[in-house]
Amino acid sequence: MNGTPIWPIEASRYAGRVDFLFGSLLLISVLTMGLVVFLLALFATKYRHSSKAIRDGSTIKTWRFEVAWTAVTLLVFVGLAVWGADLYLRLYNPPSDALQIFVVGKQWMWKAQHPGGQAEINELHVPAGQDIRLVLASQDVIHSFYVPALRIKQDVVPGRYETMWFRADRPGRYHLFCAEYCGTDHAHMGGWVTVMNPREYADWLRQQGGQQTLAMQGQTLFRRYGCSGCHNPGGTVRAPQLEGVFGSPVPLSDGSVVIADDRYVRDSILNPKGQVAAGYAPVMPTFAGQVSEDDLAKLVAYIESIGPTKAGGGR
Amino acid sequence: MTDDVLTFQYATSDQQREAVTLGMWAFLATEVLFFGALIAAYFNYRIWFGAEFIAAAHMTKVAFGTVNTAVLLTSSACMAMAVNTYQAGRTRAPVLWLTGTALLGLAFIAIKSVEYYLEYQEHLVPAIDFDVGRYGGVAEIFFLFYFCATGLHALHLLIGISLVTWLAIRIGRGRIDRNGSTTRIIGLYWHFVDIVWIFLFPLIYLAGRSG
Amino acid sequence: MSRPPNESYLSAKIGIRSWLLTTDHKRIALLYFAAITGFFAIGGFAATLIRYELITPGPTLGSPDFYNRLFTMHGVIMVWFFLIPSIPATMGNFIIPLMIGARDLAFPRLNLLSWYLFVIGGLITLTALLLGGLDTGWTFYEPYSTFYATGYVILAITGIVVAGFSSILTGLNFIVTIHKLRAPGMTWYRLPVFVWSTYATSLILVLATPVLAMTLLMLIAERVLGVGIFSPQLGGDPILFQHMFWFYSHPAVYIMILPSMGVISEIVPVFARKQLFGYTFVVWCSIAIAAIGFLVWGHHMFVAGQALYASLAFSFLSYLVAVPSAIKVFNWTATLHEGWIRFDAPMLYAFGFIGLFTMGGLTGLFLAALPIDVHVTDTYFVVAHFHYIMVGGAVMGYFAGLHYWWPKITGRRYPEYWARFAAILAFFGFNLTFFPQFILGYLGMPRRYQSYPPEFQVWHVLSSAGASILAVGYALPLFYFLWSILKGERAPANPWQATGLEWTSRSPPPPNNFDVTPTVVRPPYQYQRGDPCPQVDSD
Amino acid sequence: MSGRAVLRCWAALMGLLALTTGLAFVPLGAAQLGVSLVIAVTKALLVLLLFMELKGSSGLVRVFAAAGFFWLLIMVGLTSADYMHRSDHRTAIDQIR
Repeated sequence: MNGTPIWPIEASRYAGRVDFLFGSLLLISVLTMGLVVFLLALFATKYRHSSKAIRDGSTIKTWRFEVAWTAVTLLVFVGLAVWGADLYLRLYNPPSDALQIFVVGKQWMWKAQHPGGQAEINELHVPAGQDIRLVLASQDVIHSFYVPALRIKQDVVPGRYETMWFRADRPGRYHLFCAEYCGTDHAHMGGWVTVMNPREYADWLRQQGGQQTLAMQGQTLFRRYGCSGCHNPGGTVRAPQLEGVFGSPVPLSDGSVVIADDRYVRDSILNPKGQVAAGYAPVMPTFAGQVSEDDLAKLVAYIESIGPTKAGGGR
Repeated sequence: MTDDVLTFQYATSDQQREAVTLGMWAFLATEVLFFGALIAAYFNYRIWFGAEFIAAAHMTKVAFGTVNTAVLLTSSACMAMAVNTYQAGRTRAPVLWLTGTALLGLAFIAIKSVEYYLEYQEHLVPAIDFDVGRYGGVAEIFFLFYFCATGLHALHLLIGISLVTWLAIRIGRGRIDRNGSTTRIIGLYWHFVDIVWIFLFPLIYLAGRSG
Repeated sequence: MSRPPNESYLSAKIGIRSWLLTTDHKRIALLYFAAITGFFAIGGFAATLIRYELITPGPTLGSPDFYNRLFTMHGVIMVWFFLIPSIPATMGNFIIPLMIGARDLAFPRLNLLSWYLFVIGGLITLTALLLGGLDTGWTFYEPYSTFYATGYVILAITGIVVAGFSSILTGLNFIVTIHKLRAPGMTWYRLPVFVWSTYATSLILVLATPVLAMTLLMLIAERVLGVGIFSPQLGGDPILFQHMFWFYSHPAVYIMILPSMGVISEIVPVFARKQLFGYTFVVWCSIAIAAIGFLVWGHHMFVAGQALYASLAFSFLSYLVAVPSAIKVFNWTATLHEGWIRFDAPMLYAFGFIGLFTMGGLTGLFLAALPIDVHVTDTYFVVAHFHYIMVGGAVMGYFAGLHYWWPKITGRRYPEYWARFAAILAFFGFNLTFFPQFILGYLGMPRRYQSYPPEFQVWHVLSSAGASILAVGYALPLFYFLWSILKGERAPANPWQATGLEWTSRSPPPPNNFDVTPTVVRPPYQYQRGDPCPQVDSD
Repeated sequence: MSGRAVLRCWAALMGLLALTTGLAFVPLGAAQLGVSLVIAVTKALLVLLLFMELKGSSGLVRVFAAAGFFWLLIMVGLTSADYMHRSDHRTAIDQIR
């Protein structure tokens, strides 16, 4: 990390594509800027007050030339915009079998929880060459998970899950920053993302100690918070059974249908009256303020683990 | 409002009257956007929350709202009559119509305060003692919007009432220049406050009535 | 009227009351000059402290909290109390009535009320800053600014809302004046471009500022009542605050740049002794910028959690808004063709403006491309982009206009060579300050960071060095303008051989601007082989 | 505007008020908001054109009157573009499988 870098490191193929787009935009902008500066300098010297240049108005500049020039520059830049939008859509289509890591941002630190139960502060160890899907939550204000080497950033808005995915290809240690102003130690809320080849990653997981997986911790919480009291068969209150629900469509009492994803599970825990399942009374009490973001991540992991078993889900 | 003796920067009195009218309409455009920001927030939350937001709107008192709208529309009609009769050269008639407008405005404020008091008893006033457990967080947001919008509207109405009363007194004493634009300007302001209520009424009271 | 022949608006009435209760648009412009120079000094001082702090990776000046309050002060003062009122309130107030041949604005007393609102708002925010300031950043993002920030947020925001009403009333005053008080013969296509761009700016002032006032009032209500309309405690949506804040704040950056474009469109034809190329294009581009400027605010929120569909729509619209600016740059350059160019100080500032504004505009196109914005938003790339537009564009335009109309406002000449030296110094100081920040931005250095990874230090040191040069470049005019008021030689009515109406009356102009209301006979910027033919036939 | 015109306009406004309150209790489902807004816009137009004498005034004044409402539409329109398509609650975890 010594010396003064001019260009950021490319830790993933996506980063390379963004740099390629940035390079072409830079080239076209330098050409346009060059044209403007050249014309300014040319006219400034040729037609300065004391010069004897011919000024007979022979080269009349019609507005057609102006419209043509503007249209060309607009088309070029809109072409770049469409190319950019295509790259951007890629960010919004998370592959299905990505390794899912829950990241919670709270004032001035990041806490990551791996599916195997390992947790780390201001650090994130990920295997190289594999799709990683981060489920981000904030416990207080808006933060922003930013890894310059991967060219990705996602604001984490408190009150809902934000998802983000990437595939780091080059092993190494890259900066992690918080990019949205969040208070006094906003500058210290960062750390390192360590990309390791899969073998080293497996060793690192074992070194962290194999406590219970996230799903198992979620199961213990499922009982401790009393969810099993209603949601298990033979419960005291008529409540929807949660087996096989995760990821499939759920009809709601107001007639609409929603996919039971991590956001829906989280909202149902914190704001149960928001979207009641069809055929059930809105009697579930709100757990807002009692369940912390870390426990929420475990409960969601548990409900996902009892969801329909995905073909080849390498969980 | 300037008494319309010709101030030095205007060449003719028509030029001055048009300038004052344009100035007033530009000011009303800023007021439309001032209230509009609140209404835009309402719309977006209504799209985003959907059913829960409408359920909260169910708890408003539609009877009070309808009566209040009728009162305000009538006061607008009185104001229009006042402006017409004044421009027709009469003096007693506009004063009577203006007092009618002011009284109807006060009636609106009275009905509104009764409604606020009832809502206070039902613990619907956010930040004081809103019963979040019973109604839920989204209902508190709806009522926060309700009190901000109707409170701001009531404040504008109070300003309108004082302007109308001041105008009625001045016309009674014959101190208003006959072909000036003071009366017309106050009329425009009053009608604008009425239009704000015309839009607030369906958004607040009629949402989710049909169950 | 029995008045001494060469009596000017300065000597007409004497004494403090004549200034504090004046309704003369020229005196109110000078009152605004005084207030704005004060705020520019405060904001500039905060900027030098920030640049001094960032020389070393670790904390230098104090705790991170102090740094957070510093950049918030820099942002709030510069945006609301210098850039937004800078040209419309000072030169707009002074020159518009002169340019359209009117005796004063449509509502003179409203104009004085605007100044008082501006000063009261400024003092309220200043007391908040002196008592301890606030650490929310000038964007007051939810829920930090309502439930977590510890500074004087409510006091500062009240000051901004009060100053907001001042800009609404100023905009309203200009719109009615330009519609109703034009001299006979002054049709819309004979209006100078500065009048058109101030008209476009007033449209934005009138239509955008009320939304800011309401948004900030809701923020105050939240913080006072402790109940969140936007905050997630009750299920609200912090992104709705961002929508309503940027609905004002993006058009606000066009409030800052449009008047400068008007000033440059005035200066380039005068010093090139040639008609402005494509007058109708330039004029309607100002109105287009004001209109399309309202459709693009979403490009501030690409990573904020906005819907994918909205981000795509805002990205495309942001490319459309760049077209009118590109047309304007093309027309300024084309005006120079076959001209008789003189390089006085205003023209040097104009050249600086065109160069720096083009760079600012082009980097804006980078930020409108979605994946690049995902990488560089909230980094120093964005900081460099908006400083190129605001400092390279708006402040350069402000100084250009200041030098151009100085003889008309004060009746004195400024020292020409000192002014040219200051212009060139400011240009190079500016580039050395902000170009390294583009490189820092793409490297991933986030903004609002007091301490940063050591490998970024070289670029920060370069930037801070540039900032010291820029500070000297901006301090110089303060001195030689003061010198010019006291000892500068007298300036004639039309020192630059320009064609506008304001150059037909004396400098400094009489209290009623014109002894007899002029009748306009031809459009502005008419030159025959370099000799001006003014809009009014001198009988 | 003569006294009779004011009376007729007042009667129309009262009629529209009764209509909109009445319709609110009729279960129209999704169109509920649309219908109440259309009636509100007609009432506002009545007040604008007749009581505020926009009908008789110059084009410029009408443009000024329309500008405020048009900009409000821009704001509501573009912000709702975000809220209508923000699929918080309906994101399928495997949208594109």
